[in-house]
Amino acid sequence: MDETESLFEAPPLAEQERMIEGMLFASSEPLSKRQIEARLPQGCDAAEALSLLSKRYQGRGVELRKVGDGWAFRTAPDLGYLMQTEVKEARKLSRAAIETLAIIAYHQPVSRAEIEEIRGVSVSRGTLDQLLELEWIKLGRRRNTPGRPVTFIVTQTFLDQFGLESSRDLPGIKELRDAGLLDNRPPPGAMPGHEASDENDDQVEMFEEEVDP
Amino acid sequence: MDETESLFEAPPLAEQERMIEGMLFASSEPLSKRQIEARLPQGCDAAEALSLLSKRYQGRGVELRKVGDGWAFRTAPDLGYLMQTEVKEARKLSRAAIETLAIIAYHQPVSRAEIEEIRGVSVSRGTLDQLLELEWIKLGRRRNTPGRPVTFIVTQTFLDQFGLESSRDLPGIKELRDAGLLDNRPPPGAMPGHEASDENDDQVEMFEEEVDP
Amino acid sequence: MLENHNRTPEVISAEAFVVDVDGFEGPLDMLLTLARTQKVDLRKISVLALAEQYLLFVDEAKRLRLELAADYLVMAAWLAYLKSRLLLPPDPEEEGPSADDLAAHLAFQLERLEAMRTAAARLMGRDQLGRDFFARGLPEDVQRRCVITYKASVLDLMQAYAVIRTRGNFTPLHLDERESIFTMEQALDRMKSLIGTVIDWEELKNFLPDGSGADPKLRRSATASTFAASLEMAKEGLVELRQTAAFEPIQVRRKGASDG
Repeated sequence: MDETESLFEAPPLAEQERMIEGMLFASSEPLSKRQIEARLPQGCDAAEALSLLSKRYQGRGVELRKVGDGWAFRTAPDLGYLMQTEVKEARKLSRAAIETLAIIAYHQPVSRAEIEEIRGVSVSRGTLDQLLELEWIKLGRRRNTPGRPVTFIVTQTFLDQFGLESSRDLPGIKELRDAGLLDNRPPPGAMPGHEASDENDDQVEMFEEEVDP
Repeated sequence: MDETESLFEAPPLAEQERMIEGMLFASSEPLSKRQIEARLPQGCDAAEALSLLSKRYQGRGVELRKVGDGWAFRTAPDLGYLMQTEVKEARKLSRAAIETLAIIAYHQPVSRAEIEEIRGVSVSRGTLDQLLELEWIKLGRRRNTPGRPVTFIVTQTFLDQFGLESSRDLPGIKELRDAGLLDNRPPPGAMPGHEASDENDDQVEMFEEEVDP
Repeated sequence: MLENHNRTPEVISAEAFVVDVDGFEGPLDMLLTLARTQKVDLRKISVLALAEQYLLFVDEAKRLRLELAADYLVMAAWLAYLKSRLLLPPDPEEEGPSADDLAAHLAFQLERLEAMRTAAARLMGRDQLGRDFFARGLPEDVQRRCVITYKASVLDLMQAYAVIRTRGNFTPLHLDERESIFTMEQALDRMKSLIGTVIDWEELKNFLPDGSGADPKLRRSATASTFAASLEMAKEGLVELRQTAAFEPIQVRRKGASDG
């Protein structure tokens, strides 16, 4: 089958652009270049067509956004006020959850112990579960340190949620890195901190009201 | 543009078009002109902006379509095939089908009654339909016998599939015996006991998988 | 008691926190809040002054008989130690990190926590999906279409034909071959006795009698009768059956078994 298909020429670029437009419009989730190409006829160059498509939608009511390694159409943020009927009431995140999320995003991959070292308190299982459930974080590689702790990293869903192309685009990340604030600086000698994290930590945290910054 | 009652000027038409584009994209249902206007700033003319928007998407991968009295984006009809992914699955042909196919190949042209006589069991319509659908058999000439029954013959697709130049290339009984294929012991899974019609063969197949190591 | 201390405006404002110790997420959070009252860049903070502020807070809490969590007290003890080290001239005999190193790390921790707080606020302040910008409200799902291809070889064809043509050569089943038969009654008995031991989904073929693997005839017969027995038991409401897809193994479990 493959041989016969490659006998045909790939459709013109404008047609490829149209195909991708249809595909991305139909999906509520970002599609990766690979996923797109798997559905295009053979010999198509999704990259070039995507770049054309992105230009076409610049300044429109709907924009083509890069989200991690995926692409998605999203409404222009300045029009949000017109779509308030579409807003689904999201559960408020606790202050602990928000801080934990930020620490994972800026320090990733980061282990639970490292999160606790930064926050100075133990992280409850409920907080991490809530973020995992939202699919904003996921497990990364295990550390090659004693105990081989798991690490956490942020997901494409997280990037999509906050309109980020990649985690390099997190607000202020470069300044923080330059200031050495994202370094993993172990404490000199014995510093008091949180105790070994307690798995039975109060789940109450999850339901705390968000503290306005 | 109707600005009689509005204190503020309506946004430019291009901006209205952009607003409607975002709204229709995000909406989980088609929006009527009335609904759109209720969400637009005062003094907007949805009809004109909708007509512009509709033109903009003409020939694109998505189209603006009127659904009842509402408007919605829809994938261009000619791109429908992109909204499907094919999952390929190879299956073994049922024993009823392979036996029927073998009889047709060896005895063509052959009528259904003749196939049943040779097999010793009735042949279901489904089995023949499956082979017809695969284009491995087709209808031959009608017999000049009472009832003028149709006959079946194998196709070029069949010969290609099985790597045969013609159906005469099929080995004869003597060759089969020489090849050890006509041993007195039947191969497992080919036990006698076909007395019942093969309408139930699909069920039997389930067990064959388990019987054959 | 308080009069003994130098009542700077910062210290006074720090006292206000005593009332609301619950509002803090641990001693580091409290230290950060105290540090902010110094109204200087965190990099230029006086760790000594901060330690004093914190110790004052702990004293005040004790005076008011407020119960402080253990980690607050651990921090107090450590800060008291740090304070004494910072006030004394460095002891060249002393091993480990210097007092300045410890103070610097504490300042770093506070600065890092503050930075993460700010970052978290900026992150949450961004436009968000489903609130400020939106995905397609009417997604058109991709349909999975299953394309089935059938395969068969010339050998299959020849074997099938050979079987048909030689069928007449077979003698009917002899009575002495009855031992290769596993009746439905036997299958029912066997299943009913085994099903009690089954906790979760179990493949139907695991209910076949011993020795049926070696004897194709018995296996064939037992497969049919076991399947029939399972249907009968399902009809009686004793078991449940499932098959994930056509040609997949049939699974059986006791009705009312753990439902996950």
